[in-house]
Amino acid sequence: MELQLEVKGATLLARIRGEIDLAVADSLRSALDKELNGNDEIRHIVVNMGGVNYIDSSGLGVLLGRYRRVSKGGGEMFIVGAPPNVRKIIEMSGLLRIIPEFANEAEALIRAV
Amino acid sequence: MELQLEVKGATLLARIRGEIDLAVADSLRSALDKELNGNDEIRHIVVNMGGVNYIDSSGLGVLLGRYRRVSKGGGEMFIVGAPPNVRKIIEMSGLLRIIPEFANEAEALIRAV
Amino acid sequence: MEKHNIVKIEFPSLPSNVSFARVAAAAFAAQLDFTLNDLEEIKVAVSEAVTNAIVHGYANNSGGTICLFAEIRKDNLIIVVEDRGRGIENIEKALQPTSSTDPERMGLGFSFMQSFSDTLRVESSPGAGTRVTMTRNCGKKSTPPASH
Amino acid sequence: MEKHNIVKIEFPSLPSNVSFARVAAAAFAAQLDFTLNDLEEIKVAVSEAVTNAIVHGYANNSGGTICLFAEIRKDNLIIVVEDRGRGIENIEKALQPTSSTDPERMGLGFSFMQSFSDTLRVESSPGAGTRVTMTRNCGKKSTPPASH
Ligand SMILES: Nc1ncnc2c1ncn2[C@@H]1O[C@H](COP(=O)(O)OP(=O)(O)O)[C@@H](O)[C@H]1O
Ligand SMILES: Nc1ncnc2c1ncn2[C@@H]1O[C@H](COP(=O)(O)OP(=O)(O)O)[C@@H](O)[C@H]1O
Repeated sequence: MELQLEVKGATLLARIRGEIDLAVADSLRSALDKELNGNDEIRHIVVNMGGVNYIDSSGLGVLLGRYRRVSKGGGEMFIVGAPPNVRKIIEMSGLLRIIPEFANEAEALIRAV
Repeated sequence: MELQLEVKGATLLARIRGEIDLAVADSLRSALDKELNGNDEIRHIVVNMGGVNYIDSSGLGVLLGRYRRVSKGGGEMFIVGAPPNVRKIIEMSGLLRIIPEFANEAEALIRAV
Repeated sequence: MEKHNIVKIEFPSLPSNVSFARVAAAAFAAQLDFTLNDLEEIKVAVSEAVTNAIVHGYANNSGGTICLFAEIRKDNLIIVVEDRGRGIENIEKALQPTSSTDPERMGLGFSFMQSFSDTLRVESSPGAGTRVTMTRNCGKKSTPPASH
Repeated sequence: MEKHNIVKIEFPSLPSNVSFARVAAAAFAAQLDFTLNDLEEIKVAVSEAVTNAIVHGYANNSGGTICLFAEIRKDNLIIVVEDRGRGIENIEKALQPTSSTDPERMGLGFSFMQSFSDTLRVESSPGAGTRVTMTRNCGKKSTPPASH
């Protein structure tokens, strides 16, 4: 897994590539939390999953945890560009009902204000 | 593995796709031999390996066997379009020294007369 | 293609082996005429079972051993994942969706295993370990391929 | 990444398992920083060893069992392929390139195993079986990537 983080105003933009399973869940969780802990301005998260080719419940747990965290602070979380097989897993988990998805980063970033 | 056979004049054109290992060596061998047995006009073989993504010594054995067969009848054998990793294995086996390769079918077919 | 084949894979309870296990299982399953979509689902089901063995069975301790059996019988795939970990007290409860004993998990492991198999059987005894058996027929129509 | 890991894979001597074995071994090896080119080479080396076990060890009889061990120790990959087949009378001779006891084969199996490993060890006793051990360091510079 590769993770690229960028802060745009009040939004943390996380671009993830590769496979999200148990082997990387901890490091993904810590990397995101470290950024959230270190910057009080951040209220929203946009996760670009365009480069993700595998996810299972370990990865969904990380998404749900970060969703809960920003929700508590009144922020929102969005998903961008999940490929069909990854999107199917996220959808089956019910997460798409609480974490809206957008076709591209720009649209998600406009919503996250 | 998928095999497509076409007879062009005195040449058997074999287009192979997929992986050539022990599991398919026998059926590849029989399919080629069946064509050679059934048609006395065929003197040459052109093997298009553009769609082959794996080969090992079981596959090389099939190539060598067919080379020997057409050579006995005064014919020639050519290889076309092997991708880099497949070409490397063929080269390491020494087969490229006796089975010339061409960039495309047309060039090989012109030579096989 | 052969109509009967069985492989046994044994590996330690390391998180990096979740990926190894799902790829190995899918490479084996590919001997049947599963679609790419089917194989993706089989990968998830195997990952969930192996993840549970590591996270719950062995409580994230890397010293445990996990056994994965994959078998082809006619056009059926049978996958068994076994650990000798702490076992499950209440299997019925564990099988309920969103029932997790771990706050950082969603409790969806068994749901995915169920969705992506024709049959799922869980055998477990506390203190002794857990065995999860999933079967999937390759003729069966699967979940429709993912689409946007 | 963990510095020690070992998996054991057991499967019957079926030709379709050559592909399973090489994919499983490569999926395991991918836990080290091997390049795609390295992994392709490892696949060939494993295929050759497993093919030999099926073709020579068990004389193409599907009733045999093959054991594949794959181990990671620091940045070394160790692959062991074992059969309990007919064994090799003269190992030294068998290791010579283009020495095959089968006219439809090229006698290149051991050559590829040698080219694609840092070390190759062959242990065998006639009637009892054969064990091939290959090691490969992932820091080592490999054969240059294939090019046209
Ligand atoms: N191999 C196992 N060993 C022990 N307990 C298990 C095992 N597999 C599952 N469980 C128990 O069943 C519960 C539900 O599992 P699951 O549906 O996969 O959800 P999750 O893994 O997200 O908790 C787990 O929280 C755990 O308590
Ligand atoms: N696992 C094995 N069991 C018995 N004999 C073997 C085994 N592996 C190799 N051999 C012997 O060693 C010879 C050389 O093997 P190899 O270099 O792989 O060439 P090939 O497989 O093309 O014959 C074989 O022809 C066979 O006689």
